Amino acid sequence: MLKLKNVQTFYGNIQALKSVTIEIAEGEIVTLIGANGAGKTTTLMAVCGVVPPRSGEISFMGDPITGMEPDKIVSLGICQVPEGRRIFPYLSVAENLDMGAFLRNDKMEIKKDIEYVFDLFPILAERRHQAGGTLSGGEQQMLAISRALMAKPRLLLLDEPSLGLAPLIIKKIFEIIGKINAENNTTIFLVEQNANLALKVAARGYVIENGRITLTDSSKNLLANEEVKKAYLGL
Amino acid sequence: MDYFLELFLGGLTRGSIYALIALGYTMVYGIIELINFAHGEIYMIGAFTALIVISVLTLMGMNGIAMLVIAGVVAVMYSSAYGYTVEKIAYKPLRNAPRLSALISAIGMSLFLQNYVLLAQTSDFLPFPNLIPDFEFMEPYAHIIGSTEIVILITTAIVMILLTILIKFTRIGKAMRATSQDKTMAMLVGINVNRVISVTFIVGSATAAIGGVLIASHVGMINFYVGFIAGIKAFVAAVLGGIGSVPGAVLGSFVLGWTESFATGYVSSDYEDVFAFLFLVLILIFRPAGILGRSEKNKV
Amino acid sequence: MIKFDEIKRAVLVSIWFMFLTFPIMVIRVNPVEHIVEWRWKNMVLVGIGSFLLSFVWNYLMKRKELGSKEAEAGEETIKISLFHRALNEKKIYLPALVIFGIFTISFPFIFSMYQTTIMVTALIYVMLGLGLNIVVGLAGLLDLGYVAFYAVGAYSYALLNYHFGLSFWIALPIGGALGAIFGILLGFPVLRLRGDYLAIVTLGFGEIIRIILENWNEFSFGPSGIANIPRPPLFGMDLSVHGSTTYIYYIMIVLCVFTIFVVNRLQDSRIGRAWIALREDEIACQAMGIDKARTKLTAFSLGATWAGMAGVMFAAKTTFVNPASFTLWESIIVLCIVVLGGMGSIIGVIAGALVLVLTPEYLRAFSEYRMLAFGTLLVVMMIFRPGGIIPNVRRTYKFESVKNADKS
Amino acid sequence: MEPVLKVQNLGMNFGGLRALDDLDLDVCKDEIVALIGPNGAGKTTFFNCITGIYPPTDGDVFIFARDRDMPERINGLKPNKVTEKGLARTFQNIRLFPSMTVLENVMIGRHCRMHAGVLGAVLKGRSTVMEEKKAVEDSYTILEKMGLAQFVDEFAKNLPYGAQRRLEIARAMATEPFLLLLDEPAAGMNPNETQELDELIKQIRDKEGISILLIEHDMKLVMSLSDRIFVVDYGKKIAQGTPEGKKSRRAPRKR
Repeated sequence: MLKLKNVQTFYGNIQALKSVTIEIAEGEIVTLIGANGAGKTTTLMAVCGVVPPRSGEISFMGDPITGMEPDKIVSLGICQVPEGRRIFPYLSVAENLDMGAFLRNDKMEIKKDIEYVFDLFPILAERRHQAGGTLSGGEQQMLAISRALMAKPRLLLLDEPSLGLAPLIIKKIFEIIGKINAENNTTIFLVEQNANLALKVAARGYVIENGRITLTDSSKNLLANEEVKKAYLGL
Repeated sequence: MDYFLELFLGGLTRGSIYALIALGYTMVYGIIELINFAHGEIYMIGAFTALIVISVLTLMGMNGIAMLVIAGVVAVMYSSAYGYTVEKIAYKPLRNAPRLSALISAIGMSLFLQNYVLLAQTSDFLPFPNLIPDFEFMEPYAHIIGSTEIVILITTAIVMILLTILIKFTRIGKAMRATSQDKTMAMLVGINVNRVISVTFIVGSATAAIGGVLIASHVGMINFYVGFIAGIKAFVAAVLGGIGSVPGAVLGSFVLGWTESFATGYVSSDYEDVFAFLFLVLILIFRPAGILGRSEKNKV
Repeated sequence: MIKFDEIKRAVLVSIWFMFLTFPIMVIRVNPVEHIVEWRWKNMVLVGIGSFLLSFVWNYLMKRKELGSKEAEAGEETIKISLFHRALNEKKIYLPALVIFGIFTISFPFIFSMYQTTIMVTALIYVMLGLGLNIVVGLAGLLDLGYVAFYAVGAYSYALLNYHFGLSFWIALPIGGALGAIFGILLGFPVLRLRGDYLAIVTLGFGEIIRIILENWNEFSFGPSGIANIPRPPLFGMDLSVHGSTTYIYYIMIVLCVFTIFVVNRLQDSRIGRAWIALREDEIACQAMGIDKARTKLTAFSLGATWAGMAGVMFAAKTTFVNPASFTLWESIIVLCIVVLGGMGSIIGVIAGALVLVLTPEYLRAFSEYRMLAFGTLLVVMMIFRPGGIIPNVRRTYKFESVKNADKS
Repeated sequence: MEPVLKVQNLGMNFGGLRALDDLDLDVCKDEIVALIGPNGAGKTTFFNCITGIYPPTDGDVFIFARDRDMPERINGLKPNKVTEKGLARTFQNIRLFPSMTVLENVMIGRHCRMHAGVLGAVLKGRSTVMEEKKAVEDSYTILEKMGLAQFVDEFAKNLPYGAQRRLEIARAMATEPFLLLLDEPAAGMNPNETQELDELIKQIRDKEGISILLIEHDMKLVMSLSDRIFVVDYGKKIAQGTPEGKKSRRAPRKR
């Protein structure tokens, strides 16, 4: 479904991604794990066209999307829940969800989807008129995921959904991630630092170090891998 | 009492015009955090274009309020086109540059446009005909407020309402609000940020042009430099209200208009600007982000 | 090879600009005499001009992109540092400095008095630029009312001389001190303000000073200003106009060297470090025990001191001051000098001052177009060379060099 | 045990919101104390109130500085004054000076212990030169202790993430504190780095004699490090105890 081939990106003078190759099939949950600053977020931003690659190719459903404008890429069905959630702070919860459906015109369907996400996260329904910036961290994460779902994505990119959240909330969010994948057959590309969690929910994983993919395998094998254990699982 | 009312309405009229220009500043600032120094020049070009259209139409034998409307429409069209072009040339290449670079570029653009009009037209003040007739029903109040002022107030009110609707309820308005809060996230929900920025410049320039035509017919003369002075004033108004906030710009403009009007009326016209600036400093000391500005709480 | 696409684009651009410039370039009106003049020739010129410029623009944009690509590949660092290395290489910079020094000293003897006068103006702007550089370049505070302190300096010499007959040499430090006091006066209320709010309040402050000077006739003699300000005396001798211009030129050279010396020292000091840290992160700075208010006020008042002294020099040079010399445009020009030259970079600011002051002077031949060209220059420079003429490469504290110095 | 910090009935209102409510806490000499609780419980606000970034609405903060036997009330002091008194902190989201070098970052920490003014800078007299030289040496010593000596001339922004976290601690230590406040020092670190941090923090306490108050989510680190633990939620203290006692009790409230 999504293919990255030898993707390289730069920020100013610094090369962030050095020849990254990733493949994701439809319906999968795939994770990308790595340390801070290894290039995880950049990989997602490259897919979404926010940080266009200097060289290499990205294709989605067989069509090249390298160098496309971000809004075009979103319209193809790729949606991202970025790191730090990035809720529109002065828009209400309902308006934030509305923004998620920015490219859609089917009012009836949108209504249904709002009901769906309120079903997933009842707390959001309670707070629908509250400004996004006033929500707690966990609620913002739920809102961010809901907002992305409002676009009816075929591929959902999640960037560190566990960041800065208490363990119980993390657990809940990961349950929902599994649910979204199972119920709608949404393909999920999950970027995480918390390798333990990520490898449990995903089927396959990539390990990125200093902008390079150093390892790729099934989650089971990665969890058993000595290097991974030492560096990312803390065992 | 009449004198007070006269000053009050005079301040309101002034404020309305400042508001029309300040809106452009504040909208642009809200979206790309740039003080668009060339905004005053856009307003001046609007006024000049209107004058040119009026002169041509007068030669062709047209007259009256219809001519003013045509001139206004053409002025709005051209100002928008200029605003759009200025953004594309002078600001878009600097989207990721330090903010001071963009500010200098804006100053350069302002200088360029002033001198462009100066060279292509003239440095002299040109008389601008007042085409708004004296309404008969206004006769009893003429000593307090004139017809031109009434037209200014009504036009401003209409523009404000339209703008509020645009920002609050339309698709592009929502996109504008989202973009101003988080540009990257706006991209990620599928908003074409470049288009939103262009539209913001176009809308801001259009309101400035309306202000340009109104003030020109109010004051009765224009030259290439009027944009700079009015621009500074409007900018002060926008900051006073809290730059980036649309209602703030309107409120700030009225406050500025009244301050000037009353200072001129009761103290001395020489120090009109001193009062305006002192008032600005005072307000900013107590509310560092302006009257309606969001005080950015720096997250620690 | 020019591609078809590019031609199409250029044609569209040229049509757009013909439309855009139509009313203002083609029609000239004279509402007084009811004459309308049609200048179709201009339209043709705009069309051809924008058609050609579109290619130049595209070419430059492409090069800019390529340039940043190269930079990312690490090649730019070599290019940039070539100049800066030259600065560090004694073999190169010492002779250059000597030649430059001889040139500066002999300048009044080689060139005419007119040239010397222009150079004095340029040097005053060098001083202003270096002073504002402390505020904007080092401390990162955007000040749009810098001209106020310049005016304070100029008027303090003019008034002190008029009322008390104070001489230039006494007025010079007093002008600087008054500038500093006004810097603190302005600094206090605006300490809490950030970025553009600071810019607009300083702008307002500048305007307030100017308007007061214009209207308070009893104090400042209003718009007509104060004339017959004496030039600086040299051991009681009365110099000819020519002689005193040369003399002022040398005073300016000395003052500029002094300014450079001080700014240079400040940059590498405890306070200079605090300014840079304050520019990067105010909250972290305070948490590290830096007094934000004091550090900012120091920057403001030091910057203002130099403006005050430059003001005294200005009054002494022109022998006449009036409010019209201290408009907002002066502040903007000084700011442009700092940014165009290269923020924080001393050589850059000097280069910026020379370019911005001398270019319009020598462009007088095309006097009508010079401001147009000036505006264009600002835009083009910012787009294609945003770091300024000589971008600042901050001298960082190199630990090893300190260590080695210890041993030797 | 003699206390170095005593906080009594601390309260903080933001508009109508009660972010901190009647909070008591104390840190003793040579102690490592942890403050835990869910997101939004008010932990960082607590830090901000103590270090002067927000003046607390009510309550008292007392410090017991090394060279004074009387407690000293520090509510509402400016952050820089608090730092001068001997409290230094780090931030949840790293706040280094990115385009200054590692050495310069630490030297900024030395700032409040130095005296050179404008005149000193311009004249560059003997005392200024000596002071400057000493600051460089002191800063380098701290960098060595923190294992950052190899980065000394690098720009802070080019450091690996874990090293940036350590540099922030180094910078705070340069202010010569008697109490170090660490806001989620292990956030974003991998298990290896967290392990190193654990040892480092213990070293700072043992070798430098600096007491430590930290906010942390990583329970493993908290358990291993702290002598005492305070649990807050909704701005209130809901429990306090020692790690062993903590373990048997239930985890903090879920949301």
